[in-house]
Amino acid sequence: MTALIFLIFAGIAVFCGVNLVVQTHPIASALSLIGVMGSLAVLYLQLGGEFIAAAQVIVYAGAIMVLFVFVIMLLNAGAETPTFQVSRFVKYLGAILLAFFLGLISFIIQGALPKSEGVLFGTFQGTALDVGRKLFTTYLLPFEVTSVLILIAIVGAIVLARKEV
Amino acid sequence: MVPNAPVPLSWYLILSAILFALGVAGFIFRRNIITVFMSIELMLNAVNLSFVTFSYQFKQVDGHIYSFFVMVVAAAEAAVGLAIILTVFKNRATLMIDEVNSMKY
Amino acid sequence: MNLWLIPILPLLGFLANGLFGRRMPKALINTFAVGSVLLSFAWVVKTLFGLSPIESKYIEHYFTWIQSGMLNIGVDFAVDRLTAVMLMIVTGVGLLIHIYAVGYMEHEGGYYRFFAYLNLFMFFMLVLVLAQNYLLLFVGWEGVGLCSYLLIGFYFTEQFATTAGNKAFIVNRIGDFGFSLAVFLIVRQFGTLDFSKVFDAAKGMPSEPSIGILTIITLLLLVGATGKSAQIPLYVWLPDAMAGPTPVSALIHAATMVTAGVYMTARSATLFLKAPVTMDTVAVIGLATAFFAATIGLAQMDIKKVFAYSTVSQLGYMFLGVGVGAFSAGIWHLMTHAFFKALLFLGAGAVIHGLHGEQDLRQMGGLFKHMKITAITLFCASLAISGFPFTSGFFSKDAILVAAYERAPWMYWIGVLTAGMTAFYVFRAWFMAFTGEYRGHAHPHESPLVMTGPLMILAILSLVGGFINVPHILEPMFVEKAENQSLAWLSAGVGILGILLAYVFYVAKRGLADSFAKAFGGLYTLVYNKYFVDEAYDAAVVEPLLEGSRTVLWRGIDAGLIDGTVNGVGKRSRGIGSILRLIQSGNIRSYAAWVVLGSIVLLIAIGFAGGLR
Amino acid sequence: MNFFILSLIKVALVAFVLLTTLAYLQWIERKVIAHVQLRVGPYRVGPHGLLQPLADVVKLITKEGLIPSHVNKLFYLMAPFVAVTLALISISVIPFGPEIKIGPVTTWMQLTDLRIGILFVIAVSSIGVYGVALGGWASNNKYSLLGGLRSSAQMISYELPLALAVAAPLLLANTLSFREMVNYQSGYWLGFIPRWNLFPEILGFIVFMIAGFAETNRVPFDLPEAENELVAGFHTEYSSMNFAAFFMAEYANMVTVTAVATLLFLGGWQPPFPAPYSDVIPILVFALGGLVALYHGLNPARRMDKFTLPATALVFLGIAAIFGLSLFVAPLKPILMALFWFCGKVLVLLFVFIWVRATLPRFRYDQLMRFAWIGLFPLAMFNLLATSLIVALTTK
Repeated sequence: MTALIFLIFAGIAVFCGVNLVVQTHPIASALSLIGVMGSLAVLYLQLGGEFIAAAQVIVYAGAIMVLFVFVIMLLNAGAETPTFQVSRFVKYLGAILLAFFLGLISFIIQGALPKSEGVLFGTFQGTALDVGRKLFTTYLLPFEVTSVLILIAIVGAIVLARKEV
Repeated sequence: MVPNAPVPLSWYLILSAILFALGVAGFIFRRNIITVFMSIELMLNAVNLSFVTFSYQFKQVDGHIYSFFVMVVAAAEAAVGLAIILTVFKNRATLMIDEVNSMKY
Repeated sequence: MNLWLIPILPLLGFLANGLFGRRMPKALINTFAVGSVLLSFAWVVKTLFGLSPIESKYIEHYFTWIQSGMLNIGVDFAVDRLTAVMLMIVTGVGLLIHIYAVGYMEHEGGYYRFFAYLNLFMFFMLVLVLAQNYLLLFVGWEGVGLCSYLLIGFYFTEQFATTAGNKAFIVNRIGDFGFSLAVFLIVRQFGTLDFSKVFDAAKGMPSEPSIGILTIITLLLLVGATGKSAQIPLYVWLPDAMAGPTPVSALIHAATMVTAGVYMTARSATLFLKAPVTMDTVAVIGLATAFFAATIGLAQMDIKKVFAYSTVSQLGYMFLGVGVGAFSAGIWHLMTHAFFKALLFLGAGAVIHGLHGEQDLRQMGGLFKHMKITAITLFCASLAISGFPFTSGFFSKDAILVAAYERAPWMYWIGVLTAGMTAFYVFRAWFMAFTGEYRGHAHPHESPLVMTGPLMILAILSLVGGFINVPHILEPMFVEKAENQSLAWLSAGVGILGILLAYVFYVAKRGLADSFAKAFGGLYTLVYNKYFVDEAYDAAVVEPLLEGSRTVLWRGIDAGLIDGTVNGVGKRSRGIGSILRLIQSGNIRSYAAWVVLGSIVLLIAIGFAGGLR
Repeated sequence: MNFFILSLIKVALVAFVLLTTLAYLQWIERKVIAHVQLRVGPYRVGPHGLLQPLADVVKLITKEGLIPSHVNKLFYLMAPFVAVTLALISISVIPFGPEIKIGPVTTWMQLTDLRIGILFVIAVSSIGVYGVALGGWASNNKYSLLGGLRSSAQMISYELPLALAVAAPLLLANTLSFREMVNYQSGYWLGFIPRWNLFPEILGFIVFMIAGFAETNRVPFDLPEAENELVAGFHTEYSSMNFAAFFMAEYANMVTVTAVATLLFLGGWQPPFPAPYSDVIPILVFALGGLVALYHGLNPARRMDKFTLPATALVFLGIAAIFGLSLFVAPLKPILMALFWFCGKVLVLLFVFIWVRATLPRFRYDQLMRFAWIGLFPLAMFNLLATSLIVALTTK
């Protein structure tokens, strides 16, 4: 069951990833990115990351990507016109090269990782309780620092995007 | 591969590598600033996946916390990045990276 | 018995004059300067009488100066018979010279400065004499070197004075270098510098037939001594030191400082006895210096130069004495020499004072009727130095010559010949200055009592000094040599022969000296120009040093190497910078490509470095 | 009865009930607004307009769905689809009743229970924005673009106070799943006051409701599809089925919000009074309803009332009888009781939604945004701080 779900959503993720790179219109690539995030959320659930899956959906898909969609809508950016026409041959060559490269990487990773046991849904549950407890004990300082970071980002964004009065 | 058999951990990492490679490709080959920005977000997502995978391997929640912080940072980065893109658009009326090259030597 | 009072008094004198001298009237400066030396002399007398039969060494420890690891050097003074003799000489003669200087420096500039330096010198000399370990002795040693430099260069407005000062200081430094190496070796060998500890340990060691550790130490000590006491290789500074005022020459370059080398050798007698090789070298150097300096003295025209070379020669005698093992004889001669040489210099000073700065013998003559007291006192000194029977010189010089004969007969004969020459050049100077008619054009006048007083006292001392039987006093420390009357009279005879010759040359047949000079033309000019030793040193050492530092060090290394590298780095980085600048193409995608390329290279590097498991 | 079949049955049951309620919600809303405005509302199609929703559905389906040419076709069609699916997904997590036994099978009156149920609902609602945003952008005209932007901006801004308001009861119940949340709210203080989160979290409840209005673009905040200013907001270009989809999405969102509100604050299916007394109330309510209908039926105001009103009275009395009967039939009682209380609370809250739509005027856009960031957000933050302070002090 887990493998089936993994295959489905990994396929979706890869498809959306390729779509993001290939699509000319930014809104299309934005939505394909949301597709990637959604499928990753499911994979997180499989890997036992409940809280992270929810956070991924809420924060990433729900907030950051909305920002992107907003900016794309506001700027009404048209489709990208490919300036240099890459010959068909180069495209295929590129694809083959990419495939080979990915094969190499997967071989290396396969070799590198110890023959660990497979992933079964439910064997490890990183519940919100554990994440919360650890977040506010061992990782309290990074938590506070990131909150300051966000504050800075907010102020920065406002100052940058404000219309000159 | 009986659908119910456990999925070897390395597959998740391979997926993460593939997504990361796609992100890098987008980052290099696309000309629209927003698309470049989005491929960076894709790379960050790939990293998050490997974080969660490793947290599963070590049965600890630290991986989740790291990916949580990655998300937070990505949010901050997105906010400021998009603000910059807006200002660039306001001043240069273009989103094509190549036209924004006044920082020449 | 707080011995520390002896050196501290002159130091207080120095501080008083040095700090407030400018605003003090001459009288007050005198009281401070002479007073402090007088009190010091009185305190020496009191302590010596207090200790009276100084059988063993009386040591006083004040504080620990250096405490590092096993080395423990304390500031402690000691008095034994040898120190007693030296103290008497230094403070006694010093006092007389101070009194004389009051008169001599009457109308010279920088009055307070002169007396401040003089007092400082007294302080350092006393520290040197009283020291109970080599390091404290070395402090005194350096101090006197400094003061001699300051006093030689007293007339610092004159070029020749300052160069003479530099020369003295540098040559002394060379000697001091040898001395400090010796001190280091002593520390390495004995682990301490304290005299009593070192000598006890040395007694236990076997005497070294050939070159051993002790021989090396003593040789290095000898180098220090030759530097300080102006022996053969390092004597060149003493004749030039005459550039300083005469009391300085008298005190420092006759009576006290130059004898420091001899005193140090005597003090470390136990070390020297263990190293026969060094003893021979000391003797040979002493004898060579004596003979060599005497020959130069014959042809000098400047009165102070004559006496300077005579000092070098007499010091040679002392080293000969020490070298052949007659330490007490050497010290004896040191004492008597202090008396008559100080007298000679002070007399010369009186003459120069009278002629208002004229030092050339050819401009003098017939001064007897103008300066009777100076003439007579100088006559006594001349008798003493040439070893006239029953004068102080006679006893001490013959003691050395007798000991030399025991060691090696040929030494005795050269010594006697030198004694003859000494007698000749001293009386030559006396006759040229005081007999015949006055050749100069200043009108000479007798010096005031404050100057002639010390002259008279010294004259008495140089005549009677011989009867203070120093070898008998130093008997417990050094074995006493047997007396040999026949040899003594033989050398006295040669001395008298020298005097007669001088009389014949310069009084009876006045022209004879010049004709002789012409006869031995080449030899005469050689001797007159001091065998061109100074010129040789210049050529051999000074010039190459200066030239080397100018071309090699300054141009070669400093300009070429260091500046070169510094500027080179600057140019190189600018070059690299201009290349790197090209990367900033402004094209974000090229940046992205560089970023990716960099990370890939990094990954590969980590892969290989870390090694994929 | 393996897991699949059981969940399929449950899904079918819930889907049917939900879709019919969505349709009749439309009817209830029009009748209530009408009666508030002293008019009659739909009564022609079927008795008292009961068949009106059916008529609307038929109309929308049969109408020709024209797709304007200047529209970005793919996203134009995708937008309503996204809006509806996301609105309906969150119903799967909502529990209607406790564990029940029907014959051999014991199951929960709930499709599934996620340990992060509440987070799931929030996540789905946060993605709901895309339906509206894409709809506005895809129809490619100024008004719909502006409408789309404004409504998505509004939904994002109100999502924050909503999340904070939801966080408050979480602190009390210390759990993220609805089931445990409802169990936490069982029991009674002093015998008769129910332990609902409502009482300690009254402020949280108010903020949640207001944010709920905004989240579903309901009246005070329904500027984007306000007819007079922006024509129809983001769904101006949409016709027939797509338009119906957006409408259905809106009502589904409303149901979801009210259901979550009841679960978090009003104790889900927990009766307000202890067991023996609370069992009587459903019977009384339906009996009373039936008698009122009977009384009006006897002296009818309108011609048809003679027949319709007695019929409704008969239905109501029948239900009352069923409730009475269930008291004695053991397995049936928990189901009916739970359903009655849960649906009762949801209907009450829906009535509030509709009631507010009928009475309150519309916010201007800048007032709306300022109210969110300056009014609601600080209030929610304060409420959260207060709750966490109390929780920190009380628990050891």
